[in-house]
Amino acid sequence: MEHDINKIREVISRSPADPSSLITVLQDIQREFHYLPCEALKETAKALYVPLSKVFSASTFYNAFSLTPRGENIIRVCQGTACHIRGADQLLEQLEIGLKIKAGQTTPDMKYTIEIVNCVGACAMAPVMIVNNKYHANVRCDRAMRLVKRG
Amino acid sequence: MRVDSVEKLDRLRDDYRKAIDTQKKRIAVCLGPGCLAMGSDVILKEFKKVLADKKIKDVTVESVKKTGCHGFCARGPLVVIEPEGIFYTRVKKNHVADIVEKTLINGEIISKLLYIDPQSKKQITDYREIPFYSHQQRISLRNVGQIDPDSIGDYISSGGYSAMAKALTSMTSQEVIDEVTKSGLRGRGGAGFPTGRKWETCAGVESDTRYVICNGDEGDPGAFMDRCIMEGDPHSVLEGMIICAHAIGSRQGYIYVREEYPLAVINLQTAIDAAREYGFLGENILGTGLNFDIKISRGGGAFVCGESSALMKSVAGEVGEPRAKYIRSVVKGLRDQPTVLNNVESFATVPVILNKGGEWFASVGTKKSTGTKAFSLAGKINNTGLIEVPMGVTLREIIYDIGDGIPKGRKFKAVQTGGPSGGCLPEDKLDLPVDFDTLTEAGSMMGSGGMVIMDDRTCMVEVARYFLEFLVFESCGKCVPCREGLYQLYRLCTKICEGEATEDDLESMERLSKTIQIGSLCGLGQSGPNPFISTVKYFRDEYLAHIRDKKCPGGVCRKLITYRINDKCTGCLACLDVCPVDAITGKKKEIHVINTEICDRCGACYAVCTFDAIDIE
Amino acid sequence: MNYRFVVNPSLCTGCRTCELACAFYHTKNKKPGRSRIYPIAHAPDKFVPVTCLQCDDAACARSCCFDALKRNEITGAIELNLEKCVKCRACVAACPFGCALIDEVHDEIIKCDLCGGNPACAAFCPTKALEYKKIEVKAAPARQTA
Amino acid sequence: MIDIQLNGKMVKAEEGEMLLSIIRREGIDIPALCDHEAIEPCGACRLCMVEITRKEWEGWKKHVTSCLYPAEDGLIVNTHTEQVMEIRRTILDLYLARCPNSKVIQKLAEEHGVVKTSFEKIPDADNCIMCYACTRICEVLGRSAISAVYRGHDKVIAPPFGEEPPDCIGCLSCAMICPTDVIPWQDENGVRTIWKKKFDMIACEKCGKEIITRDFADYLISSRNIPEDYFKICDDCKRIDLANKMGSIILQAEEAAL
Repeated sequence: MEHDINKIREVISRSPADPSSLITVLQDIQREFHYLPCEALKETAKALYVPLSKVFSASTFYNAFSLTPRGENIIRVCQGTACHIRGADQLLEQLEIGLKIKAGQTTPDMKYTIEIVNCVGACAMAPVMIVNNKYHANVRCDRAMRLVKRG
Repeated sequence: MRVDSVEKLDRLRDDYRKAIDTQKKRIAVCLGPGCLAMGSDVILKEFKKVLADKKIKDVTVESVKKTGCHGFCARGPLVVIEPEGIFYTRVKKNHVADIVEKTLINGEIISKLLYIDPQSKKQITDYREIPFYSHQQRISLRNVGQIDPDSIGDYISSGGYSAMAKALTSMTSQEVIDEVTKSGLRGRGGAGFPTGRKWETCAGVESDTRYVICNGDEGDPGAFMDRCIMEGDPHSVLEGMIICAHAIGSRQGYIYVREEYPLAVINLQTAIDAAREYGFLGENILGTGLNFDIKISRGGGAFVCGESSALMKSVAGEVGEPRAKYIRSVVKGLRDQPTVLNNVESFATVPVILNKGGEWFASVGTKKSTGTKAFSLAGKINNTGLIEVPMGVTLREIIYDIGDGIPKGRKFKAVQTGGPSGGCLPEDKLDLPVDFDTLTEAGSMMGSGGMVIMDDRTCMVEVARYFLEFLVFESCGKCVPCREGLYQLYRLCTKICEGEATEDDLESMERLSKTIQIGSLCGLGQSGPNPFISTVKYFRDEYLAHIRDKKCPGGVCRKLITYRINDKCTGCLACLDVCPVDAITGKKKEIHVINTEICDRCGACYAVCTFDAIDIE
Repeated sequence: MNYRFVVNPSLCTGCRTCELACAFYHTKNKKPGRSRIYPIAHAPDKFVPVTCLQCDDAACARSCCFDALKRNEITGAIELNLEKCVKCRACVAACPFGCALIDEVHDEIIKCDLCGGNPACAAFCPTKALEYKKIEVKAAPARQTA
Repeated sequence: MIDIQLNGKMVKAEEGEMLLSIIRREGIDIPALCDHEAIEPCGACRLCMVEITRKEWEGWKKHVTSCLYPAEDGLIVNTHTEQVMEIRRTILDLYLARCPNSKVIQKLAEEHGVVKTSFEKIPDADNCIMCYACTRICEVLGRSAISAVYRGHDKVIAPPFGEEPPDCIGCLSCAMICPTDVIPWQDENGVRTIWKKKFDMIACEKCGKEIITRDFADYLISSRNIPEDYFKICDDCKRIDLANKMGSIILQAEEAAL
């Protein structure tokens, strides 16, 4: 998937051109393109005077970043302790069966990606599922797919 | 609108306070994480729409505003109407018109929205009388749920920035440090290192650059106190950091916020921009010559970055791998400069310590753990939510008096505190006071304040496996005991859960745990085996049940249990539709049957059955 | 540091005793190392004993990215710290005189270190073509700069 | 100079000197797989852990990695206590599960009485013991061509995107420093291959002998200001040139003296 190089440079230029803004730049790229395209990382390495190997290490170290394109709708299932003991596993399994993909994967039609998050801080309303920044509380496992389709 | 003197600040505070007509109604809609997940933002919009149409805004209603987490998430979405403190629970969009009509205009109370105390069966109007709140004492959460986080005016009128003004204009750095030391404040992140001594050491190191860092990573699953403070009262964190900057002489501060808290980043940034505009950040603060600015550093999503040296690497734009802290970060931290790193809650508490004095703070709580601590109650408990209690309160008071016990009348089994570095304490430990040292002696740890309550439907071996799986995923992978040791510990724990382990597997796990605790480079590894060690210590019989009788008393480990439908089944087809492997057969209104060969024991049927018709052996 | 390693090629008969002495001095686990000094004939029966000139601004030390080549202030020799050396051969390629070389026997990089202040080759040279003697400081000849 | 007590014997040391170098100087042998003189200590393998205490700690003791712990006056260090040996045995046991067929690990483990791993062997395990010597040496070199990627148990050493590392100059430092020789490389008819990247070697203009790659030479020229023509011929030919040049000077001097 080609990306306009100027767009990439514009995103990178939003932060100061020094190594300490690497994480911020990667997050801006992730937000802009929903993943970290290979050429964007090469541009970042040049722009911030950081070796490409360190940029690649950071892109694979942090959970927020994905090196492969993600679906339009990101479904994040919380697996925090509270959610885990209030049925997050069953919730995740229903989604994996409903969308026929495993956690961390994207549906072939690039519409849905399931991701596991370790805790989103809404433990009082466990189990929690987030569809594109919309929080859903006390999700019963059989209602998961309906909430996803509704978006 | 630059405030460049104490007098101007005090005058501003009086103006704000005078502007509010205390007789008029003030509506506060809770937009904390829990209520937000239940759609409280829609309710706020509805209030604004209804009030705008009615054009009564100026007569009876002073303001409609959003607040941070009010605390009682289980009863969310929450609406509070001041000055009476009317506490409406589980408010829906269609209730808004009634509330405006009845309560705001006619002053009537809508009883069906009130909280009914399960013990006394009495309806309580004013939230301050509800047991959930009356047992609490809020210091770091003093403004959370009371003020609008986006309004610096709200914060100032509640007394905000007065401590900063006092520190900057009438206290020397050493006096500020002495006051914090006298208060006995210990780090709220969980390590409990005396904050006064940390500031003193850092101030004593010769350097022209020092950093103040606020640790908002809160990676512990099941903990959301920091999130609520950052989202609900961001200015208190800024004020705490400015006071610290004055104490140690720093020009630059960072707030490290985890990637999973986007709203906290937004609210903090709004607060920073407002503080800069008012001159509380930037050059020559309050005309005292202190130059100090704060930048937000967004985490990338790594639990290990809660550890201070890994966090500093992440702020410097590198991979979050901890370093051996034989040279402490107060001497050489961020970019090898002296750095003070404290937790969100610690900074939010500092202004109160300066305003009310160190002795007052030391008088709260216990001798060695002074002041109060915020906890997030979650898991199998009726009153899930955010609380703050003095140190020394017992677990029983928190779980039963405030938390109102276990739902569906099930039996309490364990309380998990301290997240993946903490442990699980059984029923006979409920009378232990909660503070830094007592829980640690009992094999768990107070930690950052996450408290997850477990009932008899939880398997403690599976909980240990869950934490080990979490740590294997979150370990940075740098040192051998943690990368390899925790992985092997996890593999062995999984073997126990699948009933294929032997007793000397258990013994080798205990031996391996010792090496991981002593050998690991950072806190993640050193405390990684704690959940396993504490569950083996208090629930050894469950481990032996898995190993010897291949049984799972909690009914969770999939390889060791079987699901059967009993005669309470009403034939509602709910479980039949949800079963992923179609192992359930039966017609509508007839008792269904689970084919135990096909069933892969995923537990979906048990989750959806509302008639308690499924037994687990 | 007022000792100098003085080479007088015209006295060199090419008998290679110095090579022998150097190799045996650097014996390691019972195997003699490769010599750091080479009497090379530039004309029939005319030899020049070629070894490291311990340059002031040594190209070998400059080329070493791992700080493994350092001057010993007492003997004046640039010594190779084998603990630090990762055998990347930068110095072998960079030395303009080819006096940093590879010892295949011990599989390591070698260069003359003046035997720590008492060069074996000078001790055994029969014709005094090689000498390690005290020189008045003011008369010390300028060093070869690379 | 400060004094520390090492296994009961009083020893002199520099302030701030790492314990491991003192221990080694005293001839005590303790394992340290991820330590190397050319790179900063990083405390990854934890094998060099020792027990430390002080008189004023009244019996309380701590275990630290000696490669990273700076010596302080009055420190009491024990390198072979039962707990320390237990840590080493367990770590080597874990290493045996991670790299079952690595000779270095097998030998070291046997020396500590661990013959077979008591844990589950890692599927398709290679001999990389994740000591990060290769990535650190490349960083000291100034190229940082390779790095440790991913996190936790699936952390591996790799070039960016698993492709040919653009910053690699083929100097082989990583392959040479690796304690278990895991990094494959080849020199074949004038071409060096490492990390799937091909490098032309510089052939000596006179005899064709190859020493380093063209990229490595260019790097030394640009960043260590070594004149370009030093790389044109090999060390053997340079010595012969030196002898001839020196010889011709002598001959002229002799003729002038006649």
